[in-house]
Amino acid sequence: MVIPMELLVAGGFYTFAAAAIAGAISLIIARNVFHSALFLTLTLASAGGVFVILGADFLAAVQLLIYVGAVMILILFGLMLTPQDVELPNLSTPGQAISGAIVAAAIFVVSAATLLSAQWSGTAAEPSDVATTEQIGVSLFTTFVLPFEIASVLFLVAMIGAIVIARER
Amino acid sequence: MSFLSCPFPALVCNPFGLARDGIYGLLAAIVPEPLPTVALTVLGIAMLIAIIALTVMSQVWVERRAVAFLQERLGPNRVGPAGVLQSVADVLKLLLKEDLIPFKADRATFVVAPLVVLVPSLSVWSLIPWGPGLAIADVNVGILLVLAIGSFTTLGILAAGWASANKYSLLGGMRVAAQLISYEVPLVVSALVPVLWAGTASLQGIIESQATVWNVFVLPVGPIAFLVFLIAGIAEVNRSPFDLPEAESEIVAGFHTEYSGMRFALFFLAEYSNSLAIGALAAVLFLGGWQGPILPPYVWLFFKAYAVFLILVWIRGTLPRLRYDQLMHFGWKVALPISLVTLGATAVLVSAVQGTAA
Amino acid sequence: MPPSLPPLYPITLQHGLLLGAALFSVGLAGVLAKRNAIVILMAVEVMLNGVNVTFVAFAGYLQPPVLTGQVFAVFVIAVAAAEAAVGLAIIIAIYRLRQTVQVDKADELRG
Amino acid sequence: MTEDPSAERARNVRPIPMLTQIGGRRIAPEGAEGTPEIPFELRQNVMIASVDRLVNWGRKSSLWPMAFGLACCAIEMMAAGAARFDLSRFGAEVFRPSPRQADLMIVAGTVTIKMAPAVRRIYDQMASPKWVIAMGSCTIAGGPFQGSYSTVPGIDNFVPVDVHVPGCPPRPDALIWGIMKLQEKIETESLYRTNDGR
Repeated sequence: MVIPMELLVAGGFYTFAAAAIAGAISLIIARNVFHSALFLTLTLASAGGVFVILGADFLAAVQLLIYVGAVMILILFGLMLTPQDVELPNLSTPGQAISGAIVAAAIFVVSAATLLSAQWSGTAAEPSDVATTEQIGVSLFTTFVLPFEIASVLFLVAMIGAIVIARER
Repeated sequence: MSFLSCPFPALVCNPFGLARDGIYGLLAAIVPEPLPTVALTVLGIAMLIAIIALTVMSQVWVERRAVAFLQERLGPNRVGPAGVLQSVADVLKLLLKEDLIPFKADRATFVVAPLVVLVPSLSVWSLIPWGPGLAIADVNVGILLVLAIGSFTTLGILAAGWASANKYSLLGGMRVAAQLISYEVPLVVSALVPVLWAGTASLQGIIESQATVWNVFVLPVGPIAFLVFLIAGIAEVNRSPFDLPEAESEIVAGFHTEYSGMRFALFFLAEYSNSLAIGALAAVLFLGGWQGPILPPYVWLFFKAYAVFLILVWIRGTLPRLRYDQLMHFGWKVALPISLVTLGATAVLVSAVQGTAA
Repeated sequence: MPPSLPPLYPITLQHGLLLGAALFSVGLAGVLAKRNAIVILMAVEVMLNGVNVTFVAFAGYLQPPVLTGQVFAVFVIAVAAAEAAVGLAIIIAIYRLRQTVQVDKADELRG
Repeated sequence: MTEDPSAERARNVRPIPMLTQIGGRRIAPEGAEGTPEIPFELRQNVMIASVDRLVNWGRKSSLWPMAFGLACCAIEMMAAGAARFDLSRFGAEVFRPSPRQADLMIVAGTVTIKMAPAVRRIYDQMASPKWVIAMGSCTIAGGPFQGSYSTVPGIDNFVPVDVHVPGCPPRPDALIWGIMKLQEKIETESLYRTNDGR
């Protein structure tokens, strides 16, 4: 008997997917904001694992480097600069929370139904296994050079804006 | 698997090769295909962790003796010949020390935080190649992944500082966050210089591109990038003179103020493992990795990593701790511009070289 | 006709898309249900990640392979980082002004 | 048969009464009062003896002190750590700033009544096993300030002291002597019975 490689890949996918969704749900349920942030890290790191399985290794590294290394630290920093009221309920009013959950569930059902019933043509049976770093680099500087520049300008604007807004007067 | 620059029989270059093949043959006879590979990988990881733990114990002793030497002292010399068993005694003591969890602490986070620090610092080692084909995982985005995994450490330290419910711990955690955000950028940018030079982000590829000349000797960018990488690396692993997160003269023991016994030892282990990992990374990126004459490759990489670690110890024994604003100033206004200029210059050089070659 | 669920393995395009949709919906629920601005920011990050998973799934399964999806995911990550920086700056400014990060307390512009 | 020198030490350990009842309920059989007599030969032969020896070796070789200097004795304590006397030979140069990670509290200097609660608190914050060295006459008995309105007449009024190091201030070699005495004391401890009754 030979265990096919796809089964291992599938096991990895389900593990990471379950971790990502569990992290996201715990993020919402957690009473403590710091715990929410830690659960968000779990979600982001698991999404990185999913990226690897879907054949995007460069993107997985970027995901970990930027999200965990920068965005999460930034969020935790903001968390510590704004002392939280532990007493106050973190959730909105029950009505708003329930209606929010219903809306989200509805959107999930509709999109799931759509994407399951759609006939996807021209798709492969398994994710492509090519080295992506070089191709992404080349396409960033040829096909997508304009979006790339716009993103750079956006970064600059965001950086200056953040400094201006958060500066103590 | 090619053994390009190894002048020895394959057994010497890859001492685990024979054992690996034997175990693989044994397992393959019993269980179906992917399982032997998985089992071997797990075995390799376990061996690596054991080696790293032993190395860390040697590092602690070497550091204490070296700092003593720098300060004209003797250093630990009572347990075992020249005190080599000192770390064994330390570990034994820390293992049996009471494990305190403060009453107000956030229990779950407090318990998990040291593991969040330790696990990435050990996982980094699975990506570092010890010789041609001698790495647990050789991925083509190696350098990015190493740095990405390394940044998890910050998160664990921040969580530890927050979970301790102690003002000093929190301050230490905040300092770690600010410091690592500042020094992560120069670290990554200066690590990209060898990537540009080699034309690949795979650690094996970077090492193989240094077959004729080490990156640190590639004038004029090599030495500068190496220096920036080393400084940012010291800041990244929170060692003196950048050990502000645990500055005892200001904030008691920083993020690990409330940690005792084995949990504290885990932080300790992670810090030393990270120091050696920075050494290994510097060796891979700038010092030719496992390449070197006569000796087998893994010995060369170990020597180089340990040499960089000794430089770290030397710096620790020489320089006083920086002030916080000096640290920030240096990170953003000195290290970052220098590394960016170096990267730009490298890009120009690489395209000029490629232009003349074409 | 009810949609048929894909078999458990091998992993196909639908699995990735389902995961993306699930992450997006959970993030949306968080945005709608929470009142702490920082948690809302985190939930937005989860939504963006769901979108990223979708992009990457499309890029991975497209035949012949085209990496446009991954490039877009890179842009999404970049924009998410910028958004987090600006968002946190705004939250900190609000906190300085009103000593709270609950979004329903910052409702001065409401008529 | 020649007497093992550690036998004398082992006999001199203060016996700890055996725990015979919890909350009024007897848990030990009738007649089992006090420390059970363990013959010396047996102590050497049962396994716990070698485990004890290993553990005690680890503990005595790695005594990390609290950085806790109160007055002039602290200067001598610093000298003990510095180049000439070099405490690090005993593995004891790792002065920990946090009590959680320290094994040994060297109370160096005059303890005032105002400081006493802090000393006790630091001691309580340390993780077991922990030891205390009272360094200098002030710490031992009040020294030249004995009987004054502000000085504690000896810290063994509120923390259990393991070794007293007399002197005003004691020289660094005296402190090192105290640490070696403490190491001897640690050697007599056991996992099921420590000297401070825990």
